Amino acid sequence: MRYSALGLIKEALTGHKGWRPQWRDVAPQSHYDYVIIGGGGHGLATAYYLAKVFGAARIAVLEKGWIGGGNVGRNTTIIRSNYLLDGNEPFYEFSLKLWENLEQDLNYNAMVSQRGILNLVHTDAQRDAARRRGNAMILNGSDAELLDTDGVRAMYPFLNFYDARFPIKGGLLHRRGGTVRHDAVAWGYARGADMRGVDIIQNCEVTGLRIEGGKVQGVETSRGYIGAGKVGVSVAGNSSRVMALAGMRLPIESHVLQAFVSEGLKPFIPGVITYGAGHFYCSQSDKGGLVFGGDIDMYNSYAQRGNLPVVEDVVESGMSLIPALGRARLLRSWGGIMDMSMDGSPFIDRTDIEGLYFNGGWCYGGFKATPAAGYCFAHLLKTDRPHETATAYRLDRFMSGHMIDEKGQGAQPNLH
Amino acid sequence: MIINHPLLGPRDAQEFTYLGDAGLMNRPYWLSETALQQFHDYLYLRENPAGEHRELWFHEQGDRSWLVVTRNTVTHEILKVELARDVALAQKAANLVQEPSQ
Amino acid sequence: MHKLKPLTPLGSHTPRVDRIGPFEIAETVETAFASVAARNGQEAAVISAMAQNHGLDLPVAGKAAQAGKLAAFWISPSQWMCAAPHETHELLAQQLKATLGDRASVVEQTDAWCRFDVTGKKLCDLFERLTKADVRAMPPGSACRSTVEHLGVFLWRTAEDQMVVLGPRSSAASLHHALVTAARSIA
Amino acid sequence: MSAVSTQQVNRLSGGLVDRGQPLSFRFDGQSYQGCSGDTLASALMANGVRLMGRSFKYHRPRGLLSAGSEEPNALVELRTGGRQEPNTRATVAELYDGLDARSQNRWPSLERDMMAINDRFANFLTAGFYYKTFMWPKAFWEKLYEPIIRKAAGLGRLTGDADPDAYDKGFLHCDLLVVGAGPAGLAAALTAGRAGARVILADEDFLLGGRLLSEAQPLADIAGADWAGQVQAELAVMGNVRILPRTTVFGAYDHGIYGAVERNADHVAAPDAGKPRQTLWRIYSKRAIIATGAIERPIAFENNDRPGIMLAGAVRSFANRWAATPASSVVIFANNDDAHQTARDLQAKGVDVPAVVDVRPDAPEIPGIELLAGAQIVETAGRLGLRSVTVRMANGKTRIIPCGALAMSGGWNPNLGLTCHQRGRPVWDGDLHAFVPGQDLPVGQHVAGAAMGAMSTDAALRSGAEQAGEALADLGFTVPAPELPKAEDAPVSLTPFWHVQGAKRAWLDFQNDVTVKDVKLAHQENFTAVEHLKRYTTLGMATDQGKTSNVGALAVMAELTGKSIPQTGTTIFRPPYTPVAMGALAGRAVGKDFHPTRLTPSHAWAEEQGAVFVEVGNWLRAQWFPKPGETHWRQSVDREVQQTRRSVGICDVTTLGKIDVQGADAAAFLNMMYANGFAKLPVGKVRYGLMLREDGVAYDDGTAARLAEDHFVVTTTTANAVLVYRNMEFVRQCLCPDMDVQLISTTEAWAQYAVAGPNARKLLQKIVDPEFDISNDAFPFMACGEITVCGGCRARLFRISFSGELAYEIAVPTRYGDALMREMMAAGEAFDVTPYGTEALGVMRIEKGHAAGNELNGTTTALNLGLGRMVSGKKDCIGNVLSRREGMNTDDALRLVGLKPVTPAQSLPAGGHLMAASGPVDAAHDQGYVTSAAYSPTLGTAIGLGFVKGGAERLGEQLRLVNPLEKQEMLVEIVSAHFVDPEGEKLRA
Repeated sequence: MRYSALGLIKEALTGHKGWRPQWRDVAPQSHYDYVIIGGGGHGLATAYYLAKVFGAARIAVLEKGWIGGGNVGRNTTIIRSNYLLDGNEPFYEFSLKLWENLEQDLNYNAMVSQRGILNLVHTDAQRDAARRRGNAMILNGSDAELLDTDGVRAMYPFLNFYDARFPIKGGLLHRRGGTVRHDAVAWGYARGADMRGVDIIQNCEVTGLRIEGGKVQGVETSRGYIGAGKVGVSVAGNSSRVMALAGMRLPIESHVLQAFVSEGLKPFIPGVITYGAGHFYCSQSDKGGLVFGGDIDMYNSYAQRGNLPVVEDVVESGMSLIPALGRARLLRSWGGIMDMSMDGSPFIDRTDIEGLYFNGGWCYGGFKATPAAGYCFAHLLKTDRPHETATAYRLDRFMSGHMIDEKGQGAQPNLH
Repeated sequence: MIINHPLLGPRDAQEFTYLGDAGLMNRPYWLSETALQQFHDYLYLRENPAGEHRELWFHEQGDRSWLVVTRNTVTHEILKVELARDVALAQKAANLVQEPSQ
Repeated sequence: MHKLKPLTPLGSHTPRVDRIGPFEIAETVETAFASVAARNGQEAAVISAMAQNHGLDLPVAGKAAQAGKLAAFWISPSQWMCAAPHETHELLAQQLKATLGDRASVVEQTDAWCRFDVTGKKLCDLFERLTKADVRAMPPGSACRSTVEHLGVFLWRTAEDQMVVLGPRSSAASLHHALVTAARSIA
Repeated sequence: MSAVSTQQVNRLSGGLVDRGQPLSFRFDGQSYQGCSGDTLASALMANGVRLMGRSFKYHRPRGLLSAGSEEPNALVELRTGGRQEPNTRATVAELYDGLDARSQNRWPSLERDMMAINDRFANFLTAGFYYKTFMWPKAFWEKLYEPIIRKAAGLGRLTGDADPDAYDKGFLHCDLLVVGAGPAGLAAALTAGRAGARVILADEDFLLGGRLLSEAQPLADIAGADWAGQVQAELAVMGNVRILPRTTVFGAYDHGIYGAVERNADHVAAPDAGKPRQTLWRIYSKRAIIATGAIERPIAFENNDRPGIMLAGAVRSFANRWAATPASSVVIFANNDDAHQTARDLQAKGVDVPAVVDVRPDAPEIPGIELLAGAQIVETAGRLGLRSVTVRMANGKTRIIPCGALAMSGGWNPNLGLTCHQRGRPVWDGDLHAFVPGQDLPVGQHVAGAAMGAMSTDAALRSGAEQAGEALADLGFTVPAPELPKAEDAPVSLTPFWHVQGAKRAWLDFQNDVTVKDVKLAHQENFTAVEHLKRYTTLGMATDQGKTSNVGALAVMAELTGKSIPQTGTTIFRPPYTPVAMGALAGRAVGKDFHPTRLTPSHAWAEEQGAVFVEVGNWLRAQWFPKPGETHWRQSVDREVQQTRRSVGICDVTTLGKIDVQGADAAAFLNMMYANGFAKLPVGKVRYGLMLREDGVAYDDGTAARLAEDHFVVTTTTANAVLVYRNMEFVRQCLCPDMDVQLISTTEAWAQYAVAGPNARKLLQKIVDPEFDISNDAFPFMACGEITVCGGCRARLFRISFSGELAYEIAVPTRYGDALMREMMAAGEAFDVTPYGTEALGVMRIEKGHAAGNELNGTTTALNLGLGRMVSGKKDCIGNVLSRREGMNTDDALRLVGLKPVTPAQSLPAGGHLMAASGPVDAAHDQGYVTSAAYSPTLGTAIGLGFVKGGAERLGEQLRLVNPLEKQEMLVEIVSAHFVDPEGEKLRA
């Protein structure tokens, strides 16, 4: 059912009897043209665009638990297109443009809020790097502004401008960046895909990939065998596990990233702010909680929980940037499993196995990529050609030496 | 987390710097025919199991030992801790037996 | 004697002493340090050489040893930090190298470190606020490397009521600040 | 409004409050009096205050629900100014004299809150309504709807002022951590303490005793509170037991590490000077016992959220411990026997209990109190406070009972928080009708008392002792079981009952306004998974994290899906157990103490010169040295460069990493570390070296000086000192374990200065002791040696140059660094010597075309840097093989070049991009970028370094430097990166 102001009023006056399920619970059919493994943001978006844009039929999304239960349901909700490298920026700009029209497209309010993202700089070298990146953004059709200290103070007067260990020397402002109600993204895509006939199958764990003569035939699942013309894998932190079912090794490590939310507060932080001298970034949700995070826990992990040192590190950084935070309270912390790639950039690529496609390696940047990752993965699944904004995301780039290393950290996943 | 250092006993993991898959100790021979492929696999295609994982930790804020820690990546339980240098010496000895050519 | 006047790690000509409640925190410059690392396969030889020439039994991991003016604590496999009075042993590294020869690599470490001698009855109450190390399980004669407020330090328990803290010399002021602040918060 | 109301109308007799110590406090500007031992909640209750807050969404009037840290309703702003803390639960705020609290999330006042209009539109504001609306027209979401929603949302306020208080951190180690000092926790601590184990006993309350403080029934012949006092006294004198009251253990982390916050000074107006407000303890435990008790659950029925409607156990706590009652007449509504005790205790305290409404037809009689068995409460009245309840009797008739408060109980849930923090899943106990800890507890963790389902005081005592015994037996202690008093041991008698059927709103989550209807809607829209339910309705997302609401909502969802509660889902909790002040998590590492500060040996001297300092990593370095009359930094920097190039300058370069490398295989080892070769470097010589990562990308450069056949001193960049050392240890221990190499850092051991300029040698000849010949022949370019200076001070001399001038680096033991600087400045007066800072250093290295951090940015190869030749093909080294990958060796690869503006006056922006002189300006036509730029006083023009595609072959070509970020565009010419002395004659002079 389509949502409209009128419909809402009608339901309000008639006890909300008319609302339909936002997506159906269906049993798997025996065969689909496209099977998407992973009912997260990327998987659901892929199914949505496959059905809507590329006119594909008979699509199933298989989710081992409940949809949106992975990183789309446990991230810090930031969207942005402020990347440096040509392999990345056009893709993220494409994604941001899709975000900008997402709600009308989905007829679902995901609360896309372009509140602006400010990356602070604290040294001359950081300013030079910010200038290079800001220019790259503009040259790729995105937006950027370089602020000096006063420009930052005007936006965030409560930052530490008086006894900071690393003084704020300015910042790179990306006004079109912002936040989105993360869960709503999964539900909106699920609803949109469901309306277009996609089968969303929860509690259906993939236990094997049936491959014959170098071609994928279908998937073994906890709910039986499901035949498939093409299989797209979009399982983030579980990428290595699932692709191992096809005998593949990936240039990916799984790491835990923690995120945090404070108790609800009256409006305090207008946009998204990232600290340049410590591991801290923060925004405030519409409900009033400060949503913040920092660095990953640094060791390989499949446990969706982190440890105390990182909590302390993040809050130390937060306090050193925003001294008023001391009186606010940390309400909740959680962890997500990041598919950290060897150069910090993702993969949207075919595999050596015919009919098997892979989307992953998003590190902690997967959420903002959701619309474009879904779109580009759908494009690849349907046409067997990479989308023009995702040509660099190849699995063989380390063999050929075409790394996409935004941070310049090399083959050290926990530093990306 | 707490790593039970073979020489120093239990130490907070925060004193350590993490590198990753202990396979990084098995550096290929630089002149082999397939050196490029071997180094690619060595550096980029690391073990990433959901379960037992042999990994390298450096006791940066301690005795500067590199350790090989066998840890379960799902439960974080640590099953074994060895001095990396001992492991490396043992491997060298073993390799010499296998492929005297190198 | 040369004409270069030394400066203490805290940047003065006289070492600083703070007395805070039951604690005394004393900057100490009167120690020369040198690291001794056994060459491959020479650990036993180094240990016996140190015993013969200096009467010092190099300690095992986590421990320190003292023989007359010379002390040592374990810092790494086959590596120790030796300490002696600066006035008599400013050239400690050379003196040790002379007796150890090719059996060991010896490196002057005197000014790599700032040294604070922290004395007081409630020593452990103080240090449990500063370091992860289980100081209550560190009897006199123990030594370990750990952290204090983001600084890598050596903790050397020289007596029931005394802990010697060695920190990076360039960070002496930060380390001193950490020690003094923690002392004030419980004094 | 501020006349002191002294009569505590709802204060009862007895209790654990000290009437001899009256405390005055303010709430919403009104002055009141309470007693020592009160919480803000009990004091307000004693003063007859029921309305304490407003709910999150509908802004419904709210009063206390509970007596503890699970409180969802009574949230206040405490203190003022920088100390103002939002969302403090009145139930855990210890009363102190002068306490000032204000209600929140209301305007203009708590009684008259305009936002309560939301309640009128409740039909529209159902669960998830916002996902379906606010989309038309498109622009209105951000411009109109969202700002309004944000303004209405949120609870308390942050002032934005810096928190003036200090916070400590510490680390505790123990054999056994006992969390919770109720009967189970006390018994456990007593058992372990007597066995001689290192014990830590922590409780969030300021009194030990837990539930014992709230119950009237004695233990054998002694009051529960008194027994707790006795145990505390015994534990307090044990050297091996540490008691931490006011300490919340908020998180269970890997390997027995627990996070705890001790509130040192929240029970006073402000901490004493120098003393912390709170202390974060990281507790390392070999074993832990979770004895956190149980939390009572409400019953959902229509308008069950009015001020005065509370949990029965909480009412009992207020009556027995705090001698306060929410009203003079209290009705009970329950599905279990335990709530009957509340009725008995209230009656004993002289509070009128008109009726006990029990849903169970077979509920036991209570002497002297009317029991309405098989009855339910179907409606309540009273806008700002309960006036009456409407009961549907067993016979279907309804009856209205006037009362000022209602004590409800739907049973008790074991308080499982810490057992779930490592993803442990609770299991359903069919007898208790509640979740209890599962088998997958964190390693080393035990659970005792009500937290594991031992609900009676007697069972709690014994399970505490038992669990302590088991835990310590694992650790090899012999543990005699202590004699424990016999206590109340009533079995749990309860008939599951979750909500009264009805058409209106019945609250499950009081703070977030989630009602039974919302759960029904979630089910209708297929948000049936428990996580979907939470996220769609916001159930359990409030500051109490669903402690009182999760199970009830699950039960409702179970009814709707026709599944059992455990089939429907379970309740998992994540850290922290209760909200933790950020200040405590940050500890001392705030402001200037965020990171340690590293000072160079010449720092004191530089300060005397009025140097301007800059942060370089943790180092503070002199950036430039202003002279009188110099008003702009450029004047100082230009002068420093010119003086150095004309005569001589001195720069403190101590920050460069120094690593001592010794051993028979030292040279072979460096061959492995560096791209270029070191095996043949003669003793007494220095060589520049480039280090690659294994992926073939350059990451650090520096020098290695060979002091002896088996002894090198390696220098690294300031930024990479730690990384290079780590990598060296990796190669030494993990890759080349049979090499004879020993390493140690000497970065801090030596004060090192660069002395550069035509007169550098002349200056040093006045410093270096005469027996050392440093003439060009005896000590040529790239020579090094151990010397003495100033009459015998041992030193090291390296003839290396970063500036391109005749230059040396001289090092002495750090303690002499200050004196050496002063000596050199004095000796240099004759030559008009200048100190120079990092800016001049940067200018000169750009003039010389030396790559630095901006060029070694982690993505550039030796080839990019124009150092391709350095990667030796004759030997293995880290990065050698992968540096030959095709993609890193294309003809149009970026090459380091020099750049000059065609119009000399123009300054070059580092970070600008390079485009062809004409043609489109976009990413597709990007030719490269500027890495470093400066004004060169030597050449009298701006210069820059940058990477340009195929740069080396494009000398003389003109490009457009574009900087759209700052609306700049200019023509530049590609030139050699070696702007000065390309032949290197100066440094060999």
